[in-house]
Amino acid sequence: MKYEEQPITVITIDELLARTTRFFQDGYRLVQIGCTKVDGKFEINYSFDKDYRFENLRVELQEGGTLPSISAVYFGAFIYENEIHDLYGISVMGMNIDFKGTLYRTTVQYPFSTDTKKEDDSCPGR
Amino acid sequence: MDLLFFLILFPFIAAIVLLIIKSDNVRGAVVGVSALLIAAVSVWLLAAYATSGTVFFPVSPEPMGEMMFLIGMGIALFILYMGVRYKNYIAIALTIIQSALMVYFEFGISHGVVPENNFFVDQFTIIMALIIGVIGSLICVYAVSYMKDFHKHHPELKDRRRTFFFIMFIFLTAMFGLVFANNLAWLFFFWEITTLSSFLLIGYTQTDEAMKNSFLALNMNLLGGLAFAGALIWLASTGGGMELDKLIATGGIIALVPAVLISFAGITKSAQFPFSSWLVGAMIAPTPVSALLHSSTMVKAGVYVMVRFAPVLQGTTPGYMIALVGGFTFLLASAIAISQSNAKKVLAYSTIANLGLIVACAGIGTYEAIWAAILLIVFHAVSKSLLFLCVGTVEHQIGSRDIEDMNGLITRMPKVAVMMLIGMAGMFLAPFGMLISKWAAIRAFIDAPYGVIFVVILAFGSALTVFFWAKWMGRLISVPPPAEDAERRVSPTEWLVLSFLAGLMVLTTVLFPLISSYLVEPWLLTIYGHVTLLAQENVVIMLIMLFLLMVLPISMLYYRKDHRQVKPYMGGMTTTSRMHFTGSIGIDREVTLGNYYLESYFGEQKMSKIGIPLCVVLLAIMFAGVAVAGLMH
Amino acid sequence: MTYLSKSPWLLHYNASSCNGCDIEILACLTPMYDVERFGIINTGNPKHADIFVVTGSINEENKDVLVNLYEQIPDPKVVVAIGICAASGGVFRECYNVMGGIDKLIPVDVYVPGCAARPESIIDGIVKSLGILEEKRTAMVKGIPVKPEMNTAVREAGTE
Amino acid sequence: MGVFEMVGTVVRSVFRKPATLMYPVKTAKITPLSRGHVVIDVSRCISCRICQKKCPSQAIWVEPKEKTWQINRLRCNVCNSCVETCPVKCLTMDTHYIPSVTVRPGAELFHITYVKPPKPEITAESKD
Amino acid sequence: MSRQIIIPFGPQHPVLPEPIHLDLVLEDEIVVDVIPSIGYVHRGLEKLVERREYTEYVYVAERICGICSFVHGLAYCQGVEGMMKIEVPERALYLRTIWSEYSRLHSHLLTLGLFADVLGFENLFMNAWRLREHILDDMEATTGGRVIQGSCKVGGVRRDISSEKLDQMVSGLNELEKEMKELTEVFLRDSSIKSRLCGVGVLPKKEAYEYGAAGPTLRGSGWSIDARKLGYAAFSKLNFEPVVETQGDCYARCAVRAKEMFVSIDLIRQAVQKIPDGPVEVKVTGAPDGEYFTRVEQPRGELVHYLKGNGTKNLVRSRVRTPTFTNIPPLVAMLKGCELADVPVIVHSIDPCIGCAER
Amino acid sequence: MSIIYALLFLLLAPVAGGLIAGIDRRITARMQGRVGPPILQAFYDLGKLFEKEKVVVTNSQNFYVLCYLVFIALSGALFFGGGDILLVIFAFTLAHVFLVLGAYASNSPYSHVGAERELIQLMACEPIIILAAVGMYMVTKSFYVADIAASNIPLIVFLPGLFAGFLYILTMKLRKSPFDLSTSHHAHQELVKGVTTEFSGPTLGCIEIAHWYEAIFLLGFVYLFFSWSPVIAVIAIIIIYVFEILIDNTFARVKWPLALKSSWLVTAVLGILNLAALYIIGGFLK
Repeated sequence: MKYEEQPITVITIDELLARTTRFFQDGYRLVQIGCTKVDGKFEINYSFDKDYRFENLRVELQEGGTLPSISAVYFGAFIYENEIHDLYGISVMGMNIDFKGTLYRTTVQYPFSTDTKKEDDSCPGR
Repeated sequence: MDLLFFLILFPFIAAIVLLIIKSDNVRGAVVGVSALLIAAVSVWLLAAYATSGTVFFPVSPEPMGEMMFLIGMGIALFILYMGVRYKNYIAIALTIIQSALMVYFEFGISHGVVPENNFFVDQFTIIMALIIGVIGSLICVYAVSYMKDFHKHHPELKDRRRTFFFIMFIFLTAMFGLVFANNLAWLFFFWEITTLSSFLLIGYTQTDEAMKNSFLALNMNLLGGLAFAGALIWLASTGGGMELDKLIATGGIIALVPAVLISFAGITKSAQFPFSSWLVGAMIAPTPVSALLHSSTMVKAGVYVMVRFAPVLQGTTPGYMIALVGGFTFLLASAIAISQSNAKKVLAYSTIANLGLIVACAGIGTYEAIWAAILLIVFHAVSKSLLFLCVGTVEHQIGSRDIEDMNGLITRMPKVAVMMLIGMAGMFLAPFGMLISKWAAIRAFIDAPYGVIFVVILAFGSALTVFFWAKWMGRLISVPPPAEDAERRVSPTEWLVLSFLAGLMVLTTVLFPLISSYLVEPWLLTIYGHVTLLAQENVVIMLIMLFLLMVLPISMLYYRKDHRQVKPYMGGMTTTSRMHFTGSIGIDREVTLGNYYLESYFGEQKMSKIGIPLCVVLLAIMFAGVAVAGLMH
Repeated sequence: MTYLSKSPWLLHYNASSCNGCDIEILACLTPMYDVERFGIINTGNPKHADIFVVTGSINEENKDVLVNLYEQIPDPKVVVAIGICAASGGVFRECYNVMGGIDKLIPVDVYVPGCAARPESIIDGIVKSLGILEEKRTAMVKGIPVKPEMNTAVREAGTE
Repeated sequence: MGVFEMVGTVVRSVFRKPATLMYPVKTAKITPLSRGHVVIDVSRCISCRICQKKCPSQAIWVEPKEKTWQINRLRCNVCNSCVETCPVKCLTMDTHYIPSVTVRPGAELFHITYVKPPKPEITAESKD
Repeated sequence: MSRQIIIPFGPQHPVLPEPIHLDLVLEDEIVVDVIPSIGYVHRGLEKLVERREYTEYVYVAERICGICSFVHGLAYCQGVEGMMKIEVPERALYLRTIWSEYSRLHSHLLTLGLFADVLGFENLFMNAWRLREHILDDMEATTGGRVIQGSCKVGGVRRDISSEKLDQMVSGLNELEKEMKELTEVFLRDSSIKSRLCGVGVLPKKEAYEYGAAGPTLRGSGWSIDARKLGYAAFSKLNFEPVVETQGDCYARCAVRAKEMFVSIDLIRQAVQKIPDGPVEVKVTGAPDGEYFTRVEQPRGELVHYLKGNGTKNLVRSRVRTPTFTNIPPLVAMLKGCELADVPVIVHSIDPCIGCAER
Repeated sequence: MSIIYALLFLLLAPVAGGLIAGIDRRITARMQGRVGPPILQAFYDLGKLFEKEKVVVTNSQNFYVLCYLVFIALSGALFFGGGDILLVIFAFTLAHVFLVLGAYASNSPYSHVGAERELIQLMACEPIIILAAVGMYMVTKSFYVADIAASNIPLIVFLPGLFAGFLYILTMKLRKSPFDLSTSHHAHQELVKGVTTEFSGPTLGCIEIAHWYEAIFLLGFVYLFFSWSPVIAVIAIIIIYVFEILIDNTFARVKWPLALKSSWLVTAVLGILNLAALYIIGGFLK
């Protein structure tokens, strides 16, 4: 079985809107937006697809930074951006539908931005 | 005789007195005493003439006739003045034509006819007099405190209460005159006074919209008046005579032409399609005016004359056309009522609908149909006045006449709400009056030729009726979060009137077999010569139902104890006691429950688009039919 | 023996289950398992329910819902926790948004283990709960409060 | 026409035997591979704790010193992981599911009877 | 007060087997405003990847959702394999294909059944679920679990299926196909169902794309996009065409699912025919490093698992983007202006799997 | 005599209604390939409901349900007592209005929408019931059920259109798919339980009994069409009920606009045609 090519282009935040708009105009659909916290900074991946060709943009964001929303380009992006906000605490500017942090109401706020280990109670008796 | 004169003249005198009085308290007292006297005399009239059949009162036409003509011309001048002042040229044109006709009538042809029996009393008159005397004067009493509040709520409006009460009582005078008159020319005189009074009352606030609507009412009624005048001229020129009873007894084409013309006037007055818009527009007036126009006066004048002419119309093409106008108005107005959320508009359309049913009965004209028609007039008057006055009271307390705002009135204003519920039940539920009348109408229609069409119309129409009343009832009784008790501020006079009307509502239902057998049936017997009686067992069953309805609320006492109270099901969302919950995006939402209005199906515009052309065509056929018959004659 | 055990009506709530147990509960209603044989109906309305069937564990968002539904069920009522998530949080015990089994909030009468619980197992569990329902009815008639207090604060659940 | 499309199936169902398995009357259908519950052969367990480590839901607790093997049935997600990773194959997956309980039972405790140096003898007390 | 009715729809609602909440604002039963709210099933299991070894996390991945359980396991395993560039044995790939198509059959029957239930067609629901039980029987016989199969592992599959059993499965499916034909006929031709589905919840082609729809929702709007065409597992060696409908309404989405079931049966037949002999797993050693996006076609649409490792036994990040999640924006668009009775129909027409979506 | 019939109705209708409900559920189950509940299940359910705790949202809601039950029973008793059929229909409508009011009273969104839909259904059903009564009158010349039942004219021959129309709304009145809009026997509806959402325990039991009364009343109405031959009538009722169950099992629930429009269309077309035909025949006979 051969594995798919998955090019990832690292871009700056300023480029983001222009690049996504170009993808949109080229007929790419938004596959997903995902965030990963690596070494104190956030990596945000934007995946696009056209005719099974997979393209990724990656933006790196320092803690406390804000992210521009691409929901004006891709309407459906708001759901990912809200999720990123709720899980990582990244503020996303200009979402078309802003859940204001209520997409996931979690016990721990912004669980993915911190280490949320529960106290270990692995004793099976309980 | 004295009673008649008292009833016609006393309100007039009271009106003059009220025009002079400035003090609120004195005015209240005068209205109260006059109302009591009028009501008492109406009842006395019942006692005096209930069993004596038709009694005629010959009055010399000489001074009266001239006086009426002069007043009539005065009215015409006044309307002309108003027309010029408000630049309403249709009104001017109609008035000029009508005055010309009346001048021609008075000086050209009326000399040949000298009616003797200018006034009369029969059972139908008594019924009408009771409605006017009791319900009309109750509305006047109610108006005293209502108008006080009204001006408190609307400080921007000029306080013209003196004029207001003056016209209200003039209205009563006109109505009494109208139902007692046997001379059609006299009847027409009173008819024109009601037109003018309603014009003035609708325009009471003198706002632009009020003036617009009042002119609409005026113009439509003047159009009807034109037809009425035409009828008078026809009668004078063909020698049909001016006396109502003789005319009806004569029948034939001589009577049919005026019958149709006067029915046309009746159709305008009782706001049938295509003339329904004036009554809806009249809702701009203070609520007692609406109540008066809808329940006991104005519109009832229209159906009154039609019922009078029903025997003439029976079985004729124009008669069927009139019946169809009534039938379709019933159907379409009921449908429109579904799409309205303004309580007064719902009541207005319901009035139009019920009048349509009465008109349909009158157009069919069989004795069963007339039996139904008279019962409809009675029950409608009682329920509608109650409902209007309740809405008026509610409006002043909660500051809105929108049905949606009456949500949970049962907790906020329990007594008024219960009265409203009684009023509404009276409009559409067994065993109350309106339903009995509808039941009678169904039976009347089946046996009438081509009556099947009307049965179908009635079947659909009453289904529509159930919908809009029941959903309104639902709004009243749904128990919302606790709110302040808004009932304390209701004035005692309003209480008195409302309770009295609610009692009357139940009483008429209980007494309906008596009304039927002592008033309606004898009257029908004199007109038609035969009558069938209402089956006794059905009366018993209806009384059982009424009894159950009165007894069952006792069970509420049982349900108050040992029942755990929980919140309504909200799909698992936790809600506060005031029915708020935190919805999506953290928005605090309040559960609001609106009714359905099915506007895309039963919207005002949509239905009017069907109703107006349809009824215009029907009326055209009616005129064509009568014209053909007239020419052949 | 009263009619209660002949006509138990269910209310099913998916707390934060993965659907595994949910679809097995639904499967119980379908021809192969057909629990209507025992008069069981899935009402979906707490006001009509006798047995509260819960799958999945509680989390921040659904904890109020669970209590709300429980309170709306008229007595006598029993709670059946289906699957290990409802019992203990299961494989998701350590997730940041999982607070554990539903017995931390409402009293549970029957635990049905399994991941996902098999339809047969669910039927057994519900049949078992009928006995408890009867007991509660008897107690209710006698006026003995058998209802354990609900914990709105998370309590130590089921220590040995 | 599109109306009464279902009638064939419906009428056939009426005259056919119901598809119902009649569960409590008849026994549950179970396949040889069905995952019911984990069974330990206490005589072969070497207390290596691999099963405990590999258990995704921490249902298993092994105390090598006290020679106990505990499993919380209300935590076990019957994934077969312990069975597959057990180096001595002392764990097996029984096809029968655990019956429901009315009180939270806590962990089920097994005393490991495996003795290290000599060849493991089969003891009578194998299961709880 | 207005004429509006505000209804809290869910989280507990009999037509929603899973908790979501919709604030419905109605006027005469017409939905004038709708905002969904999720989070009732959010467990936060992506975070568990930091605490479970990568070989063990597959058990968690399978429990992301009890309906698409197998596919989640598959996607996760494929992700790790992609990161570590593992060559999975051919037979394992075919078995994965067979199971994932079985999953699709079971899921589509389930969802069509629930769809019928939402439409108030109880009999159809019962019949759909009756047929589904046969699929589950085969699933249990081959994997040991009815809904949570647990047969995928990093480097292959846990269990082999004997060739007799495979033949038996195919002949069973052939039997079932007839009944399924009858069932889908009802869905596609019954006028009362059509009156509820045709023209309801229309998602135009362009919007489907822009709003990020996936799976049958996307294909129902005329896009021929099917992640199986990427050729993962053994799909590259099998012939099939994605089912596409163009109307974009609930009927189209329902039709896509109904027709896809037969494609799945055909795929299983092909796979059973072509399946080679050989081992079903390879030994996996070492720890994953790097990152990988797996895209597989779940019954509900394209599923993306993003995995990132750092050379230890624990992955750094597992990000699951499920088709239901990406179908929520189109759902919001579709719900505007529909009737109350259409709400559950439209919600079901995207075949929501909230368990997946919220993880 | 009529009083005896009325009393018999009051006593036996719940028994018969419950049995029919039980058999109905059994047949439905078989149609779905299941075994189904015991025949007496409906009674077990009822017994259970009366064993439950009394829970209300507002105290007044139970009052409306009581009225509903009383007036349904009354209209049925009037019917079986041979009373005036129009009066029976009005009492029947009154009863339903009470049910609707009960649903409104609780101020809960689901029962509110249920109430609105119930009203729409009431609006959809009302015309054909009245027209059917009128048709019966036109043939038998009496509004009394006793007379209609005693007449030996095969009404069905004269009133096929009205009968078909009545069958159409019978589905609505029996709350069967495709017209189980306001409250459904089956759980999974967008309105949860519609009008009955907020009723529980004994109150729900009352509604259940009222439903049984209603079912028997409606079947009695069907009987009138065949009343010239009781044997045929009973067979017809059985066939019609099974047919209703079949319809229940072979249709998806429609939406209210379609329910309203279609039932009015059926009423208007079939009802008017039938009545017109009767009218013409009547003209000939005269």
